[in-house]
Amino acid sequence: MTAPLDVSGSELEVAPEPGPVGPAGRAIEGRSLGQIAWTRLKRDKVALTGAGVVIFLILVAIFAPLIVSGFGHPPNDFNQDLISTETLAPKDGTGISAAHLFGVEPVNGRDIFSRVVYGARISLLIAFLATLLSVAIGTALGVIAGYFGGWVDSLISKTMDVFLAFPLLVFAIALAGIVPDTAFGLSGDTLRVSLLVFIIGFFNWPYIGRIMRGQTLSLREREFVDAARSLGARGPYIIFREMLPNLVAPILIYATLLIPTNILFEAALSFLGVGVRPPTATWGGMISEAVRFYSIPHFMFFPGMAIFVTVLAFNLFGDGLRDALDPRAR
Amino acid sequence: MVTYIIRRLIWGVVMLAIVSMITFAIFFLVPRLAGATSESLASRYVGRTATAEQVTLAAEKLGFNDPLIVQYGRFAKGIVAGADYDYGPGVERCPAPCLGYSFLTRLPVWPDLLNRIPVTMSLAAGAAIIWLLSGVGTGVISALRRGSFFDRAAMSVALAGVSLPIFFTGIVSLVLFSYGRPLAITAPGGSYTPINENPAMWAYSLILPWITLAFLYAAGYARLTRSGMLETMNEDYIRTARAKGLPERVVVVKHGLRGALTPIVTIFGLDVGLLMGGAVLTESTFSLPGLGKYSIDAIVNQDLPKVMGVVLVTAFFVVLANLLVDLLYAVVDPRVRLS
Amino acid sequence: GGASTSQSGGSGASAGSGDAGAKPEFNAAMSQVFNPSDKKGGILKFANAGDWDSLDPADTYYGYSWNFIRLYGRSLVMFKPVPGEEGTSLVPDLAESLGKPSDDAKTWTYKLRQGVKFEDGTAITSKDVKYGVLRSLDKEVFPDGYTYFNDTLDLPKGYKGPYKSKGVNTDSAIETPDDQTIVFHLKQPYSGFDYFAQLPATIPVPEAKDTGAKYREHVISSGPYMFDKNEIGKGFNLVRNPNWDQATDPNRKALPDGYQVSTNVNAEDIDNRLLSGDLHVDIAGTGAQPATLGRVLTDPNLKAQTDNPTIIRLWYTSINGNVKPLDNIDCRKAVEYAADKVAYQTAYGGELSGGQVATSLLPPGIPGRQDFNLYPSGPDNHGDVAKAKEHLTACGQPDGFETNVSYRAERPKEKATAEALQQSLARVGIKLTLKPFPQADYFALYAGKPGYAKSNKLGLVVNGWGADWPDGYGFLQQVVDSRVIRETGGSSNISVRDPEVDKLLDKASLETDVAKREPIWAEIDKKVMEGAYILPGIWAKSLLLRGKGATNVFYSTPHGMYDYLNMGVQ
Amino acid sequence: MSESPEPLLSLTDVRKHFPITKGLIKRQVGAVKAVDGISFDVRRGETLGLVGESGCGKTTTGRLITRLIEPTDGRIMFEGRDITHMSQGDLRPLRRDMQMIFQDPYSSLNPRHTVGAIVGAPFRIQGVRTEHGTKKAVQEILELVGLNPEHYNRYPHEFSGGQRQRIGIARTLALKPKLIIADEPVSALDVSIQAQVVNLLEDLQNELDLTYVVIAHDLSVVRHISDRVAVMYLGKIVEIADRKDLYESPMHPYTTALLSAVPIPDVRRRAGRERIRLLGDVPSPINPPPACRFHTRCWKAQEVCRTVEPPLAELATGHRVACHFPENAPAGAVQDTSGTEVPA
Amino acid sequence: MTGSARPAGGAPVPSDERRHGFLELRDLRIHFPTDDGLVRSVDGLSFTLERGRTLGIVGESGSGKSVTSLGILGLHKDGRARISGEIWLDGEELVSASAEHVRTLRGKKMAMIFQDPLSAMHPYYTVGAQIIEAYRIHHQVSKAVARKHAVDLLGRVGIPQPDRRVDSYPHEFSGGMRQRAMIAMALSCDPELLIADEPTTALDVTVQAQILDLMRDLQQEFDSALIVITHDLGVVAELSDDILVMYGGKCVEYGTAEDIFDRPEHPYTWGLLGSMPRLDRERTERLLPIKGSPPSLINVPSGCAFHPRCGYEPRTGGLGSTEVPELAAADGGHDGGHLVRCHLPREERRAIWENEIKPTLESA
Ligand SMILES: Nc1ncnc2c1ncn2[C@@H]1O[C@H](COP(=O)(O)OP(=O)(O)OP(=O)(O)O)[C@@H](O)[C@H]1O
Ligand SMILES: Nc1ncnc2c1ncn2[C@@H]1O[C@H](COP(=O)(O)OP(=O)(O)OP(=O)(O)O)[C@@H](O)[C@H]1O
Ligand SMILES: [Mg+2]
Ligand SMILES: [Mg+2]
Repeated sequence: MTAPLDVSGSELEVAPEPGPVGPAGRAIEGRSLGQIAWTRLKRDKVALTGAGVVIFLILVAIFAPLIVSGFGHPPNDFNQDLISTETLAPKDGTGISAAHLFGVEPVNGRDIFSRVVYGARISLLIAFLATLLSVAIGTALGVIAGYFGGWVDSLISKTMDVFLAFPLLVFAIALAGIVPDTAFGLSGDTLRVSLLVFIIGFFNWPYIGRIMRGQTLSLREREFVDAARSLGARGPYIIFREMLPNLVAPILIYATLLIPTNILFEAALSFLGVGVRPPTATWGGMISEAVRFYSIPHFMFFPGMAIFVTVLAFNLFGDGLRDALDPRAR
Repeated sequence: MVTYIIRRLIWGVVMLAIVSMITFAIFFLVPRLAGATSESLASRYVGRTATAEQVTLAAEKLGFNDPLIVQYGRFAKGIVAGADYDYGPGVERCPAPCLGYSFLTRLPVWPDLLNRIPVTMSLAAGAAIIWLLSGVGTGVISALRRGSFFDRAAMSVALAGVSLPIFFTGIVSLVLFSYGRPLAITAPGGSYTPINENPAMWAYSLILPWITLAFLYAAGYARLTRSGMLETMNEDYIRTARAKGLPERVVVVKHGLRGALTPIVTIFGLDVGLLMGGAVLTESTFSLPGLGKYSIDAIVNQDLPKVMGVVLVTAFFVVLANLLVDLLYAVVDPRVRLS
Repeated sequence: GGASTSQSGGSGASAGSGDAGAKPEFNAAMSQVFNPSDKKGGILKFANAGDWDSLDPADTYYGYSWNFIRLYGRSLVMFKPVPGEEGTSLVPDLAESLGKPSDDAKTWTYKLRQGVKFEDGTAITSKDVKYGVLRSLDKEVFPDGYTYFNDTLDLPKGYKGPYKSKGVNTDSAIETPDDQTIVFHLKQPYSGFDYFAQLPATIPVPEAKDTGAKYREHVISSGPYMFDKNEIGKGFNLVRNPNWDQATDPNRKALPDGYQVSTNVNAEDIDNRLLSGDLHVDIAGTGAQPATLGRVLTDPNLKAQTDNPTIIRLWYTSINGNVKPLDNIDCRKAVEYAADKVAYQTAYGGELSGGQVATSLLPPGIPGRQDFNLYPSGPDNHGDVAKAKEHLTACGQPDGFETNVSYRAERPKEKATAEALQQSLARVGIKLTLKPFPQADYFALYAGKPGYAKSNKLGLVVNGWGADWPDGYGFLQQVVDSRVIRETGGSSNISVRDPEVDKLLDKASLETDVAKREPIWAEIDKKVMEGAYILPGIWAKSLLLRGKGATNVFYSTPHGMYDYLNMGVQ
Repeated sequence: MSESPEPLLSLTDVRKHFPITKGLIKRQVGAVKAVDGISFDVRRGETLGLVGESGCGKTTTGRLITRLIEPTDGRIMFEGRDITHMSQGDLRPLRRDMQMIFQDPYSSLNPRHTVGAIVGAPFRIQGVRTEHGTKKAVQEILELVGLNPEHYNRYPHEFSGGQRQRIGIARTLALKPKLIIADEPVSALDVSIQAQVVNLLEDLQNELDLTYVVIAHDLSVVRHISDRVAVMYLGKIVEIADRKDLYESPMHPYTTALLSAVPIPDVRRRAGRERIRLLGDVPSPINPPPACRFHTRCWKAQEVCRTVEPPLAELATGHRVACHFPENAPAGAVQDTSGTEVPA
Repeated sequence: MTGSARPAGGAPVPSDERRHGFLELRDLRIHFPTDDGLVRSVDGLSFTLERGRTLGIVGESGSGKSVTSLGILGLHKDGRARISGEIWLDGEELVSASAEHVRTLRGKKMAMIFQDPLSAMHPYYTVGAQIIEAYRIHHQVSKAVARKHAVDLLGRVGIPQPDRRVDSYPHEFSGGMRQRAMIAMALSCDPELLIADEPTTALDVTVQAQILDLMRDLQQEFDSALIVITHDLGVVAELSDDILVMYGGKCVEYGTAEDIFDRPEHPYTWGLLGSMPRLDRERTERLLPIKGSPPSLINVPSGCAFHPRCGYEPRTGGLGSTEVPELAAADGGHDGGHLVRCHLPREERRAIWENEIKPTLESA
C-alpha cells in the first residue's frame, strides 16, 4: 500500500558507486550529500524556476499590504460605482484598468488584484503550517512505530488505517462547519486558520507517517544502527542522531510535495464555504463566488490561475528536489 | 488464505465501528460543547413556526435526551439487528443494516444510500477506466521515449493536471462545453440517467465529469507509471529478457509493465475505493446526485443519521478496497503471501 | 387594480386575444396571460436546483410546492389562477363554494363537489378531507409544515393526530355529517379561515392508503395528474389521472399529457435551458442566477423572455437591542442611517433580480400597507453618514463601536449583504465582524437563540421573511411579536421586543372588521420602524425567465412566481 | 599460544530461536533455530575464525556475543561476568571492551555523518573525555588505520569500499576494546583491497593486543587470519580446532567437503584434484534435520546419524568434532555411540 | 575444438582480409556520458575466442567486465552508451549491425548467465515460463513442446523433479537452483557463445563447486565458446583456457591460464596473486596487497592506469605516469599469445617475478 507520494528509503542514499577518490586522485572538498544535492539542483532549470516562483509568492504574501497599498485598493473595499446595479457586472465588462490590474468583482466591485495578493497569505500560511503539523505528527509517530515495532507499531499502524478510511473532505467540512465561532481562546481569522491548519494537518499525517515508518524500518536494518547500539547508544540517541539525519531528505521531499496538496485542500474547503471567514480573501472562496458569475470569466480566471501557478511551482520544485536528493529516480 | 480474509474482515468491521464512533462523537459532542441543548438541537428539525411543545416532542422522538452512549448504542443496534420505525400509521421493521432515519425527513437512510451508490459508482467506474487507460498508456510511452517531445509534452500536461483544482477544471469545462452551448457535449449535471434506463443518456450525462475527474487522476497515474517504468526497466530481469532476444515490445509490456503495474494497481484500488465514498467536489460541481453530494447535503442540514450512513459506506468501500488490493497483490505477485 | 379582465382562468375562455399575449416582451406575463392556448398534449419540463422538502400535502412548506401540488391534489379552496390582483382572491376547488362561516365565525362549513375521485377511482368524501387535516396535525411525523390547524381547531385536549390518538372522537374540531359536508370548529373566531382552507393540508388523503412518513413517495392524486415514477433526490414524472373529471373542476385546464420534473439540477444550467427552450419552468421560481443577468439584460431578445415581479417578501437585518450598545435607540438609528441601501440591493441581485429598496417592513401588495420612510438614506440611497454620526454622538459612541453581523453561510447573497453592511457602517466607525452560521442551525442554535445571540454579541442579524399568503397578520406576526421569541431558540423574530407592538397585534386579531383591521398593520409597521429594531433592506423582486414553448404563462401574485396550474406546451 | 587460565569470552550452549508468529494474536507457530546450542571459548589475544555457509548462524552468533539480540538460552561470559541477560544499561560500560566490525562498509556507516562524527561517536556515546579533545583522538585513530587525518570532515560516500571499512575499524578501535567481533569484514571488498584490510587487522592485533572473533565464509581468509577455527552448520558447531589441525586434517565430513570445494587458483592441479561434492543446499533452520544435521548431505551418513545427535567431542587435543564417523581421527578416539561403526 | 585463442593486439588491425575468430573484439570502446563526465568503461579492448574454449576475464569491481559482456550482446544499443570498435561473431560484425538483427542473435547464438539469479529472473513468472519464453522466441514450436524442452533442460542442469519444479517461481528456489535455472534458460537455444558474468559470486562454496562442475560439463557437451567473468582467480583457474586481466577498462594482461598463473608479467596480476590467501599453499605471514584503491573511470590516471598503485612505477623512469603502455607480447608466451601492457622492460618484469614475487608467494 503506497501513499500518494512514496519515497522509499534506500533510494535516497547514494548508491554504492566506486568512490571518486583515488589516493592520488584529485582532492575533493568535504562535500555533504546536501551539497551534492544542491549542485544537482542548481543544474535543474525547471526546478529553479519553480523555486523562484515559490520565493516570489512567499514575498508577495509577506508584503501583501505593501504591494496593495501601492495600488490603493484595499482588498475588502467596495467600488460599487464600477458596478451596474442591474446586471451586477462591472460596467465595462471586467473593470480591468491601470487602477484595477485584474479588474473588479461583480456585485461589490472589490479589486481582484488585491484579493488575489491577499489570498496568497492565507493559502501559503495554511499550507505551510498544515504541512508542518502533518510532518511533525507523521514523523514522530512513524518513527516511533518503525523504531519500537511490536504493539506500539500495531497500534500506530492501525490508527493510520482508520484515518485513511475516513472520507477526509467530508470530515473537514463537518468539523469546519460545526466548530463555533469562538473556541479555545481564539476567534476570527486566527481561529479559522488554526482550525484549518489542524484539520488539514491532522488528517494528512498518516500519509507521511506511513512513509516515515517504512523509512525507519529500513533504516533500523542498516548496520550503522547496530553499530551505534553496539557502542551502547540508547534509543533517543539512535533516533535523533542516527536516524533523523537520514530522514531529513524524505521529510523535505515529502513536505515540499505536501504543500501543493494542502494548498489544493485549503482551496477546496474555501470553495465549499468552510474556509476562512469572509470578507478575508481566499482563492478557493473567490472561485466559489465566481461560479455564480461564470459569465464574467476574469473573476474566476485570476484566483484559478493563482492556485494553478502556486501549486505548479511547488510541484516543480518538489520534483526537482526529489531528483536532486534521490539520484536513482532520474 | 481463508483465515487471512476472515481476519481482515474482522479488522474491517472493527475499523468501521471505530470510524462510526468517532463520527458520532464529533457530531454529537461538538454542538453540545458549543452549548446546544437537546431542545435546541431538535428545533433544527422542526419547522420554523414550531411551538415549544412541538420542539420538546421532536427532541423526545429523536432521542436527544438520552446520553451519548445510549444514542450511539441505538444507532449501532440498528445496524446489527435492525430497528423499528414508527412511520405514523404503524410500525415498520427496518432490517439490518439499518442506518437509522433522517432527522429531517424521518425517512430511512439506507434506501437513500442505495439510490446514490449507483451514481457514484458510475462516476467512479467510468472515470477510473479512462484514467487508467490514458494515464498508464501515457506513462509507458513517456518512459520509453524518455526525453522525447512526447515525453516532455505529456509530462508537462500531467504536471498541470495535478496542479489544477478539480472544481476549477470542472467549472471551466462546464462553461466551455456545456452551459448554453448549442452543441453541448454533455448534460451539465443534475440530469443523471441510470444506465439501465438509457445507456446513451447515462454516458452523455457523465462524460464531462468522467473526463474532468479522469484528467486529474490520469495526470497522477502518468507520472507514477512513468517513474515506475523507468525503475523497472532498470531491473536486472529486464536485462535478462533482452538477453533472451525478446522483441522490445514484449520486454516492455510483458516484463516491464507487469513489474511496474503492481504498485499502480494498489494505488488504483485505494483511489477507486475512496472515490466510491463520493467524489465530493466533482459531484457538487456537476450536481451529480451521488454519495459525495449526499454527504455535503447531510452535513449542511446537520442530519447526523445521513452523515453516519455516508461515512460508513465510504469507510466500507475503503476497507473493501484495501482488502481487495491486498488479495489482488497476492495474485499479481507470487512472492506475496497472505498471513 | 387588476388589469386583465379578459383572461379569466376559471371560465376557460381564452385564446381570443392571443396576439397581444403571445408577443414576447419584458413583463409580458405580469398582468396578462402570456401565450394563451388551449392546445392539449405534450410534456411540460420542470427543473429544480434543489430538492423538495416533501411532496406530502401534510408536510410541505415550500411556496413552489404549494403552487405545484395543485396538479395532483385538490384542497377545499384555492387562489384564483389568473394574473394580476384578481389572483389573490380565493375560489372554491374541491368545495362547491367558499366556506360558510357561522355568525361568530367559529364554525366553517364546506360542501364538496359531487363526483370527484381519487386516482384509483374511489370517490372522495369529506372523511378523506378530514383525515388529511387530522394527520397533518401530527408534528412528530410531519415536523416541517405549518401549525395553523393545530393552533386554531378546537381539538380534544392532548390530541396528537390519527396515528397516536387512534379512535379519539375529533368531532369537536371537524365534523363530517355526510360524505359531502365538512364542518370546522375553531377555538376562536377567525374571519380568514378560507385562507386555511386553501392550504395543502385540506387535500383529501384516503386513510387506507396512508403510509405516514412514506406517503410522500406516492401521494394518491385527487387532481388531474398522478405520480408515475418518483425517485426522491432525482425527480419524478406526472401522468394524467384517468379518474379526474374536467366537469368537476372549473379551475384546471390540464393541457399537457404529463410533467417531467428533475430535481437537484445545476442552477446555472436551468437558466440556460429555459432560454434555449429545452426546459419550461424553473420550479423554484426564485429567478435568474447572477451569471444569467448580464446575458439576459443586455440582450433585448432575451430580456423579452423575462418578467420582473415584486414579491411579498422583505430582506432585512435585525438590530438586536440585547447587544450593547445597540440597546440604545440612537445607536440603532445610526445603523439605519449609515446603511448603504444600494449596496444592500446589489448584494441581493440588483434592481431587477434583487428588489426595490425598502423603507419599512410591509412589502407592496399587502393590504393596508402605507408607504413611509423614517430614515432617508441620502439622495442616492447610499446612506446618510452625517445623520448617522449625529445619532452615534447621541448614543454616546461618537467614534463608532464594534459588533458582529451574522448570516447564513450557505447563502451568498446574505454574505454579500453582511459584507456590504460591514463596508457601509465602517464609514461611521461601526466595525462589524462577519459571523457565518450554518443555515440548518441559524435560528435553532445561533441567531434565533436569544442567549447565544446576546453572549456572542450578534448585534446585526441578516434575515428575511415572506408571508404564507398576502395578509398583514401572516406577514407580521412571526417577525414582530415578542412572544414568539423562545429562549430555546428557533424564532424568526430576533430583535423586536416592544409591548406596544404586541398589544397592537392582539388588537388586530380580535378585530373582525377588515376595514378597521388593515390600518393596524401599517401602525405596527411604523412602531417597529420607530424603534429601529429592524433595518429593512429590500422588498424582493425576481427576474423570472419565461421558458420557451410554454403556454398560458402568467405571474401569480399569491405564489410569487409563475402559476403552474394551467400551463401547456406549444 | 599459551592457554590463559580464564577465557576472555565463553559461550555455553547458547541458543537463539527467532519465533515465527501467525494469526491475530501472534501465536507462535515455529521458530528459526538460527543458533541452536553452541559452546566455545575465546582466549585472550587469539583470533577465532567462524566459518560456515550462508544462513548457518554466524552473524546471529556475533550479534549474540555483542548482545545486540537477547539469547534464548545458554550462557555468555565475558571477562568472567555473565552477560547473558544483562540489561542494556549494565552492558553499556562493558561495551567499551567489546566491539563489532560490520560486513557492509556501505550500510555500516551513517551516510549523514562525517568521518569525524562516526569515529568520534564512541567517545560521545560512552561519555569518554580524551586528553586533547575528541578531534585529536579521532585523528590519531584515523592515522592508525591508515587514513588521512585530514579526512576528518568528509562523508563516507567520498571513500572507496576499503577506506570505508577502515573507518568502520577505526570506530571500533576508539575505545581500545579487548574483544572485536568482525562479521565478514572483507567479503564485500575486492580481492586487492581485502588483503589491505586483512593485514590491517593483523597489525592492529599485534599493536593493540586485541582478541578477534572473525566471522567469514571464505575459508582461505579464515585460515590466513585465525589461530583457531570453528566450523558451523545449521546453527551448530560441527568442528573446532587449531588452524593447522583443521585445515590439514579435518575430521568432520562437512569440513572436508568445504575445503575441497574451494576453487584453487592453480591451473596444473585442477585436473588431478580429488573433490568431494556435496549435493543440494543447506536445509532450512526452521525444520533442521534431526540428529546429525549434516546427514542429509553427508556421503558417510548411516542410520545412527539420523537418530542420534553426535556430541561435540574432543578427539585430539584442542580438536573437537561432532560426528559419528570422523575422518583423520586418531585411532580409538572415536566414541562408539552406535556400535555399528563402518570405517570411512 | 579448433585452434587456440588468437592474440590480438590493441594496435589497429591490418586491413587485409584475414579470417576472423569465432568471437573477435577489435578495439572495442564503450563510453557513457554522465553528469560527472565521460565514463570510459571499456577503452580499447581486443581479443579473440574460438568455439570450445573458455576465456576468463578477471579484474576489480568497476574495471569494465560486465559492460564488455553486455556490449557483446548488444544490450547497450538503445542506451546512452557510445560504442565504437568492432565485434565479430561468427563472421558477422555486431556493432554496426541493426539492433533488430542483434536481437535475433541474442538468446539463440549468444546467451548470458547473470550474477544474481534472483533479481535476474522476473519475479512474477514461473521459472518454466521464462525458459519457455526464451525458447519460443527463436523456435516456432507449440507451448507443450517448449515446456517439454524446459523440463529437459532443468533436468539437465541438475534440478530434481524438473517436471514439478518447472512451475515454481524463482523465489521458491534456493540460490543454487536459481543459478541452475538461469543456466538452463541461457542454454535453451544451444547458444554458440555463452557469457557467464560472475556466475557463482552469490553462492556458497559448496554450491559454487556444483555450479562450476556443471558449467564445465555443459561446455564440453555443447562445445560452445564460454566467457567467464569473475573477480575470483580460483574460479578462473578452474574453468579457463585463457585469461584476460582487466584494469581500468583496458586489458592489462592476456594469456593462457598457465601464463597468468605461472608467469604473470603485469604488476597488477602480481598484486592480485599476492593479495589472495591460498589454501593450496603454505600460509604466508602477510599478504601482499595492492596499495590504494581502484581508479575512477572518469578521471583515469594519466599514462598507465595502474601507475598510482604500482610499486614498480619508479622503475619506468616517469613513463608510467605519462604514456599509455602498449599491449605487447610478453616474454615467455606460447606462440606469442601472452600479452602484457606494461612499461617495464621485459627482462626486468621477468626478474621481478622470479626473484621478488614468486618467492614471497610460496614462502613459509
Ligand atoms: N531477526 C531474525 N528473525 C528471524 N530469522 C532470522 C533473524 N535473523 C536471522 N534469522 C535467520 O537465522 C538464520 C541464521 O542467520 P545468520 O544471519 O546468523 O546467518 P549467517 O551465517 O550470518 O549467514 P550469511 O552468511 O548469509 O550472513 C537464517 O536462516 C536467518 O534467516
Ligand atoms: N549505464 C552506465 N552509465 C554510466 N556508467 C556505467 C554504466 N554502466 C556501467 N558503468 C560504469 O562502467 C564501469 C564498469 O562497470 P562494470 O559493470 O563493467 O564493472 P565490472 O567490472 O563488471 O564490476 P563488478 O565486478 O562490480 O561487476 C563502472 O565504473 C560503472 O560505474
Ligand atoms: Mg551473516
Ligand atoms: Mg559486473
